[in-house]
Amino acid sequence: MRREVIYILIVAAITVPLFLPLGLKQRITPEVEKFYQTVEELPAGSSVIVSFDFEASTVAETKPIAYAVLRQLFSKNVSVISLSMLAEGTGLGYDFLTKITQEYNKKYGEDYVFLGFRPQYQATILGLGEDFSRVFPRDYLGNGLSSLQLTQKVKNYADVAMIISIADGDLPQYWVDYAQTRYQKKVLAAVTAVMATTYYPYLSSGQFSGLVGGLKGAAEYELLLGQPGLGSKGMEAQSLGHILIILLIIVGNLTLLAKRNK
Amino acid sequence: MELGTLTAAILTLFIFSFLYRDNPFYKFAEHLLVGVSVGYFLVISIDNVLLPKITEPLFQQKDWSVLLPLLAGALILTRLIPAWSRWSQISLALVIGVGAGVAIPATLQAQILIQMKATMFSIIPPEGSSALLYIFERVVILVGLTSVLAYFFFSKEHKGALGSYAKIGTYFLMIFFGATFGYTVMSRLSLLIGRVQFLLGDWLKFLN
Amino acid sequence: MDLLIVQIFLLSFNNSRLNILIALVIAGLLVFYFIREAKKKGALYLRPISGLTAIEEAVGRATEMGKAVLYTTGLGKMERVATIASMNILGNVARKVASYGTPLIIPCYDPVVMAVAQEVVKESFAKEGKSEAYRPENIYFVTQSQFGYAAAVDGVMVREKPAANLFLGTFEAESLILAETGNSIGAIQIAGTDSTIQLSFFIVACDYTLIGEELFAASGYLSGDPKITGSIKAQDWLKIFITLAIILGVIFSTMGLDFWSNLFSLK
Amino acid sequence: MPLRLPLLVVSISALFMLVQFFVKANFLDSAYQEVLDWVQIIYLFTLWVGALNLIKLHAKKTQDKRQAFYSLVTLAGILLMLIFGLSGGKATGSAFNWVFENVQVPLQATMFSLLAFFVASAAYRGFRARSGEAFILLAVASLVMLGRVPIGNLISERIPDLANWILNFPSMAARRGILIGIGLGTVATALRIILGIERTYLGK
Repeated sequence: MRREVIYILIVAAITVPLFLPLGLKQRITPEVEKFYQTVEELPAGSSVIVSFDFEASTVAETKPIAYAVLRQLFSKNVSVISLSMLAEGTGLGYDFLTKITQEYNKKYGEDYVFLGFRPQYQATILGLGEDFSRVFPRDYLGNGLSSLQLTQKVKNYADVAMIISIADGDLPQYWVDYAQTRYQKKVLAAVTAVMATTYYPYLSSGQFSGLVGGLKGAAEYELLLGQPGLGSKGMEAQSLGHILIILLIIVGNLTLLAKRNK
Repeated sequence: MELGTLTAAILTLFIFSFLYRDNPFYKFAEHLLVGVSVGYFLVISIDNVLLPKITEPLFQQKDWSVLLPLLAGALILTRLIPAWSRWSQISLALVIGVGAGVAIPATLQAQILIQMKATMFSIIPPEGSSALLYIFERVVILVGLTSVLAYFFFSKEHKGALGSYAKIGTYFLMIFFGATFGYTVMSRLSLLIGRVQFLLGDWLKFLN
Repeated sequence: MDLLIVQIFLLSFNNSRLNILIALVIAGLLVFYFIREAKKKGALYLRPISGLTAIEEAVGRATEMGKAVLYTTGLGKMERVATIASMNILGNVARKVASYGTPLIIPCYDPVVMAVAQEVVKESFAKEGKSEAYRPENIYFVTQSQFGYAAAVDGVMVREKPAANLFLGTFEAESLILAETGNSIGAIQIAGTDSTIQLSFFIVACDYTLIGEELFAASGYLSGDPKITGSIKAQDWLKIFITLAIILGVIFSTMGLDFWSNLFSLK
Repeated sequence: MPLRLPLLVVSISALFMLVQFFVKANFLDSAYQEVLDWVQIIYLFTLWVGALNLIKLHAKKTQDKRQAFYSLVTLAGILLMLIFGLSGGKATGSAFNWVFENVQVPLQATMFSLLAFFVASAAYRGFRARSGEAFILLAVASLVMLGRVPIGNLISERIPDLANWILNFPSMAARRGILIGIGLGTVATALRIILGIERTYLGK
């Protein structure tokens, strides 16, 4: 089979379901359920850290996850202190936050704050544990932290209920290694599918209080929220794509076998 | 049509042209991406980091304490001049030393001690669970973990009992790599779905 | 005076972190001891790594067929551990290649890596007394674009049809493209990297794969560097301790005693 | 400058961080925060060196007729962002944010979506069950791929359950083994750095 044919097949496999929904049913995995429940149990008025630890390359996966997580947080009247450990995540995180806070009529400075970007993960995570305003004298928009209502009362990890890292790399591990071990904060990880398998030991040991993986995780989350969105829309395309890849592997191996036996 | 969407769509197609082969359109888009990302990083790092952390305390609050780290940082810039570059080693040494110093306890705790503790379970099934399955699962974890450690044991040749046990380790590794393989394929397809949704939905408005 | 410092230290010691201190002391002593041993004795015993035998066979087959060997260290910068490990292995491969007179092609992603690779290969050829056969033009810088690099290496594979492809170092998403083309030209392929994701692809696309620590051990085995061999030895001992501690933990927990597992917890 | 000085700085700073971790004392804590600030600032400069090196490389390439155009594109991209960002701000609606949203993000996202094509092509032409191990890998991969999408559920309810079980038990166990191995490697490297045995980072 020529390469071009394979390329056309893969495009077809993921395009057709976008036009002709198959109406397939979703199932929810315990790790996503646990993530959702942990957030659900937050008392109203508490604060959490949401860290946008991803770059634009994985936005197709991280955007649906970020939307779903932010929607749950804001619908529960939890305040969000947000930042990014990667420069590119800063712009994306700010856009996502702006969009979702508009949906829920949230006020900047009272219900949420966006701190922005800091280089060097370890020093940043450790520094935030002592004092937010020392690491970030000003937020992303240039406001002094002491001039914002939210950061007047939430000053370091002691004042937040949990840390949520939405990531396409190993940052959730840094949050556990540096924020959890020293400050005993709950860490929740929402990651791209590529990263998900590597994090199961952290889930099993309880270092993560929940794990959402990839577009599939986002789709489950949307189902729990009762708000189908980007994740759910992609799931059927994903289904056909997977079937095609499996078929290609089988056919490829069989062809080789047939050639050898000749 | 919105100019932004059109720009994004054209650039998207430029990148896809790589599938035919490496060509000037792809090269243009790729070089543009490198330039724009570096520019973006520089702006964020100046506006969001340099100004509030250094410039402002120094010039507005006359806080001289930031001079020292600024100087240490500036030493790093000597790396741009080969003859002076070794001076950057002093500042680099601080970053590496601090990194090593904080990494040791953090790694020992989060990646070793707690992972060990999580494996020190009782194999007596809790009430209300399926007893056989519970015991089987604990055995799987125990054998999986220790056989993988045996596979990465280099002081003794993999023969006899150690050899067989390490072989079991390879099967566990294959299961893990298989799961990772599946999840990676999943991720890659999601990224393409995202782009197709953009081209057909946001740009051409075929999807509602 | 000293006593006073010790007293202050003891008084202000954070007791909840005692277990970490103990772990640190054990690890520190082992690493220190074995590196010293390795320096004294020259080299410590490490088991032969089967991936290295596979590399040898691949180079041998390329020679038989009169075709080239293609070697790449991937996208890693020189300071990456995987790149350094790859250079140690490259030195060995270059000696084999020099003694057989097989061409060795190394397209590079990073100019610094290229310079080091040239040095390493040149030295190996000299050691084999084949300095005149060394071809620096076969070790060249390609581009710093990830997919551009993959496309260029693909081109080399299709044109030169190497009999063996060695991918040892740091690889990212481009690994797929490299391994697939290598497969289509029927080359023997051996890979080694520390990236979990790329490993999962390499294992099914290559004939042999060095997994994570194996790559580092292989480099220690070949170079005999006391830093590496000593550390590997220390880590081996720690693995034994960890295994024993876990087994004890399971036994005690099953007996309903949790004093042992509590020693390992965060307080 | 003798080599000793950086080695001394490495050891002292690492030991300080260790002592601060194990000892409760206020004066250590304020010095600790100071050090963290320093590290962030120095690290920022290392990132700038990377960016400046890239600018230098492309500036040099503009001399070369064949590559000049592409390098000019890169340099223009940098300049454009700097001008937009530093003059017009980075808020939603600014030129800077426009370029970010309509050039940088789609380009970056599309670049990585190419991988879907490469995976598909490699699935047919590259992934071979040439050994028992490779067969297990591919079998588990297929099962997980089926189990994690709605269609797997349609074929049999057992498939998603099994996929989930694999992730939570055998795969998790192997990953825990790898994690501990990597952890030991990290600790050993850090210890070598502190003891001054490891000097590769200084180019030695």
